Amino acid sequence: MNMLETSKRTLLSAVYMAVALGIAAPAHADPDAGEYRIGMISDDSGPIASAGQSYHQGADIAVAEINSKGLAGEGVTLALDIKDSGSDAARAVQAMTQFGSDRGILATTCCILSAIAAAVSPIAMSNEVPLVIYGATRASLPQEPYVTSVVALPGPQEVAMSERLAAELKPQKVAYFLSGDNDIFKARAMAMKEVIEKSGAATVAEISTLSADTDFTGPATQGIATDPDLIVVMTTQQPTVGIITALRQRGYEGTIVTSEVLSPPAIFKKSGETITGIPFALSFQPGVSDSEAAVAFIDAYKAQYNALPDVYAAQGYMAIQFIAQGLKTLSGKPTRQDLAKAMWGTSDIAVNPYGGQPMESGQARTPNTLIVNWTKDGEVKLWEKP
Amino acid sequence: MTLFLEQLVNGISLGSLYALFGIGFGLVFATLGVLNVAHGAYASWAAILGYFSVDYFGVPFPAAVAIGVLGGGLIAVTVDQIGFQPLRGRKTGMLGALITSIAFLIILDSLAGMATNHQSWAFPSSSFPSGMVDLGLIRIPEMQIIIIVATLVCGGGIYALIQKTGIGAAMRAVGWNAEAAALSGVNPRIVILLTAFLAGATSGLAGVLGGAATSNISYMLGEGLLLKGFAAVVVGGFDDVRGTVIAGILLGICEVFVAQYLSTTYRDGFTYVLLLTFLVARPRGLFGSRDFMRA
Amino acid sequence: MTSSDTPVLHELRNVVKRFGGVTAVNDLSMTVNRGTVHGLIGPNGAGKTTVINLITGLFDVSSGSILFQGQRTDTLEPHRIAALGISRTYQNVRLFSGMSVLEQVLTGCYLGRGTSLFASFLGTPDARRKWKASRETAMHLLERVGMADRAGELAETLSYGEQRRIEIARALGSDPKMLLLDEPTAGMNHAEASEIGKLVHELRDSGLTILMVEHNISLVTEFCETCTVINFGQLLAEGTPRTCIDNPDVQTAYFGKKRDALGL
Amino acid sequence: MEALLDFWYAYSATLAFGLVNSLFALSMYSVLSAGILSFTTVVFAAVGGFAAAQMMGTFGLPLWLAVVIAGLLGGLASAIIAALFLKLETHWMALASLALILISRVVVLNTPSLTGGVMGMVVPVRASVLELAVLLAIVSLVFFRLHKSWYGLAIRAVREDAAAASTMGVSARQIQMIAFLISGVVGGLAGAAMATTLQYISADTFYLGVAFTMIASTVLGGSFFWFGPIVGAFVFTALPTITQAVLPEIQDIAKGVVLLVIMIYLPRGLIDPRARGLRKAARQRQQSALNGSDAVEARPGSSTAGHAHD
Repeated sequence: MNMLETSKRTLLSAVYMAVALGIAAPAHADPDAGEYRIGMISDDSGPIASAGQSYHQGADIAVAEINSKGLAGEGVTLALDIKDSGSDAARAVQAMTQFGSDRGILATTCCILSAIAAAVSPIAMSNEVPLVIYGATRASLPQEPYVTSVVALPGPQEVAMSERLAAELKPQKVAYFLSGDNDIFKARAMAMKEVIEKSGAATVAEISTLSADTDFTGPATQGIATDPDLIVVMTTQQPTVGIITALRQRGYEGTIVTSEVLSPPAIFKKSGETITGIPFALSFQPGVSDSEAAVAFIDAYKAQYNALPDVYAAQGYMAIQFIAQGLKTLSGKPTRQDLAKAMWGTSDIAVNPYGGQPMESGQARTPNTLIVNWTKDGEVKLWEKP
Repeated sequence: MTLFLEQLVNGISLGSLYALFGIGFGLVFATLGVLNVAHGAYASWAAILGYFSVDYFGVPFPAAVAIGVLGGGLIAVTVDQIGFQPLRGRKTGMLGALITSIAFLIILDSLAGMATNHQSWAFPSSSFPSGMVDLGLIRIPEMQIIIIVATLVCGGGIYALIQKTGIGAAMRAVGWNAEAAALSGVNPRIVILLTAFLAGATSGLAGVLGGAATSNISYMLGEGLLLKGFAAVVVGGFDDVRGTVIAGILLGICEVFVAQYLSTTYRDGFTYVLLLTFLVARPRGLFGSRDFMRA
Repeated sequence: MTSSDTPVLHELRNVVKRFGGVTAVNDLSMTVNRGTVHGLIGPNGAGKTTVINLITGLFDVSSGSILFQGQRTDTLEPHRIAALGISRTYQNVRLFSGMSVLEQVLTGCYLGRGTSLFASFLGTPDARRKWKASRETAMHLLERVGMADRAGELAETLSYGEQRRIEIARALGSDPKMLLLDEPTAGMNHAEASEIGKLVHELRDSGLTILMVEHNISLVTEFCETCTVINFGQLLAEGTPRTCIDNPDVQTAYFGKKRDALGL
Repeated sequence: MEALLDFWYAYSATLAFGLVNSLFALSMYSVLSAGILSFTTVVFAAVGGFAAAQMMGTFGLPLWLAVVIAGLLGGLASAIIAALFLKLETHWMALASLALILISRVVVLNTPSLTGGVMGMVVPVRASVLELAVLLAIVSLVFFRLHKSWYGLAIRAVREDAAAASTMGVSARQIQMIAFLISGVVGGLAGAAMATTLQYISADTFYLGVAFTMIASTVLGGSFFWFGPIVGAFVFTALPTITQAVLPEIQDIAKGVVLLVIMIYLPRGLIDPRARGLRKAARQRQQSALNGSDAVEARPGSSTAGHAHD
């Protein structure tokens, strides 16, 4: 159709221009000064809005930093164009189509849910617009060259945490709370189970819950009845908090271990003491992460929102930094195609709060692993064997 | 044995919430002929109002419950008067009221999402009875006892109101035939307002108590209750409060045991298949009256 | 015994209808002869409309049987009974909301459409022809009841008397053998009622059998050749209108309650 | 020209969803116009959607063939469900259809080999706006012809007064069965259209949200003429896009408020053929009053209020 021809023409002219520029100016130059718009499909409302807002705020911090420090080039500024999907796939698809056809949009970023990422990726490909996925953890989402992901695939961190727990706590009887309707969380739990069982611990219970559940008295009773000395809770955020609360309320005093869903400060405000001392693994945490970039990010976030950023904010931040980094390598009038190629070829994200974020074929690799827990005063510290 | 008994209590408590929520849903359907999908939003709002009153004003828990119940009732009355009242006397049937209630579901849920910033909150554990009661063989959370007692009291009270009082007779009459109700001498307007308020208030009570017990105050709280409460009402019989209470509790028990002994994934399926079976094979429910049909 | 051998077109045999604990029709037998106008009369709440509903299959009989042309109809669904050639009007006019006058009567022509629903959907030449023919029939019926000039109007905007006439045209659309009129003159003045009477006689003269429910006995004596009187769902008297009125039971049933209903 | 083209592409997705939602609304309308409130369209759409996804994904069938199969399977599903449901009293049927949606979600989640389970399914083919428009045009043509045919007359009679219609020889059961079959086929098509527009479907794609959207679209547009649901679907699809551009915070609330206002002030929807007749009659009454001739005594709406009771 027409669209295709138009973009072919732009592509050709872009190639000509690049060639021409390449001949005229072999030395690297920044892209033309001016404002470039980034389309962000957010989850500011809907069932996972709490995480969605963190991603959004992290992205806002990145834009401010990039614009003030000129990280995307001299005189180059970015502006976010936000469309809230409410975590509804149809709305996300409409938003992506609008971004794709809006010539003012240079790149896009999206998606906590893998389902939505899968739905918008083909649109990014067919509209030839770079899409940086944050949040969604399903494997093989990136597609050369337009779709990239700044989310490391889950697994290695859980394995690292499980190895340490098995070595230090030497659990004998372990109960697992699994997600019955989230395959990624289920896979993470299975990865942990494999490591823990290898250390000689027996699995005494596997209890399945659903993401929309709210009452966990039954599962908690069932879990405690097997008298475990370690309980693994690997589910989405609301159930995780609910299960831990129910376990503690029913008087379970053994060790519980869970995932980074526990890290947002809002969760501590909600649950307080109930969740103190429970280890979880992640790559970024204010108070623990101390790289220069992390500190700068935390300070800026704190100044802006009067709160500490969580791991989700860090990912939103990184998605934009990744785009800026790609943009910086271009010169002249940047095109979507050149930007996509530059981003696909990136081997690490320079400005990141993790202390290093390797990239490979558009897919982020697992950075460092921090095993942390909440303290009574509402801080997150490195976890120590109690 | 201890596990079995504890799970039984868990089931009864969970089912009580469904029942408490379902009472008002069924009452509105039987009396006013409205299939009100916004009924869940009353529970969400009641829980949110209760939480805010604790979080911002530090009121004690019983006061927070009262605020939630009152809030739920008032919202229900407002919805009824804005949305359902104009439809009465028009030939829109169930469809009109259903659409209006979808509109209110969208509006109230969106507003609740804004009010809570789309996050889930919880009553601080120090602000409500979050301890355990030791009954020797088993230990039960205090909230479960409160929920079960509240359901029995509300169910009994509303049953007595409907069966034993003049206004209750008028409520039943409206369900059967609006003209007959007018003849009974009770102002139908009062019957409507009272029914709406009772429905909102019981939904609100279920919302606040459920929100506290499960540490989950969110704009989506009502949605889960709505589907299960709906099932309880259908299985119990639309025009019978006792049926709703018994069916709700049975559903709760079934859910807990199906999840424990079979699988969580079949738990919801079990409930809904039961629901469909009753709709197709025994539409008047376990205890509904033989001739009851909403015209 | 073939149906055309006997003068009896329609027959109720010991029909009983109970609603819960209430017996609305109790052991009622009644015959309607071919080509006559038969009146079914009785005081308010006597169960007349219930009888009509039983005949047309809207209610199931509790016991007893109903025969049309010698064939049992009490187990048939309403649309099957209609297909046999029984058509009716309603006491409180039941026209279809949202339909024009012509559409109402066309709906009445549904049984005589002469084409399948699918052919009509496809719009085959034959189906188009048949559709046109039905339209002409409907227009003709409207002319007959004097409503042809209102064919395009929304029926529910017309007056009560006009709606009654449309309903009769609609009932005639299926070209029935027997027409049941449920209080066709209710709410009409004498002049309008006479017009209906004239129409009824015209229809009888064209071969139609008519069973007419009436509340007003004076109209029955004017319109009907034979009649059946019921009260509390039970047979009170039958025969010519005159003999019925002279029957002492009928006298009590009427005079005992409501003397002026006789209009005598 | 470029700007125009940009505008087209920016809103082509909205247009596509408008077309898809029109199919959903027409499927709903098909049963609603027979006097049945049933949400089973969602189930038919799930059958059609997953079937189309499997046909194209696993078996590599072309789009149109997959769409046709989806329609047929939707029709098959509707035949089974109609046989079970048609004996129910209307209110109970509405509730039973909601229950069926809840059950089908559980089924979808627990049959990963057919539906991808919790993972959902990626659909390899995208239907263009043109293809969707052609599909809707064909379906619209069917409804146009139905409306003009004996079926159209019969279904209006059944909806307004099934008992009266039956005494005219119209079998309400037969008409409602046909209505269900049409709803099933169109629902299956709608599911396939949704699958090829979203390119990703899961249990949540065919759940209560779409049920509410389609009933709201149908009622908003008007359920008394086939064009109404299409108008309603487009209004309901475009509304959030428009409000998002103006006031993003209130896009959902705006949807609810519009629905509420319509129900209170225009309960028969935007497209209502009866309103024209009523207006005409009102004009005539005015005319005759002016001419001083005998005023027509009208009793609008009262004629159909009766029931099959004595």
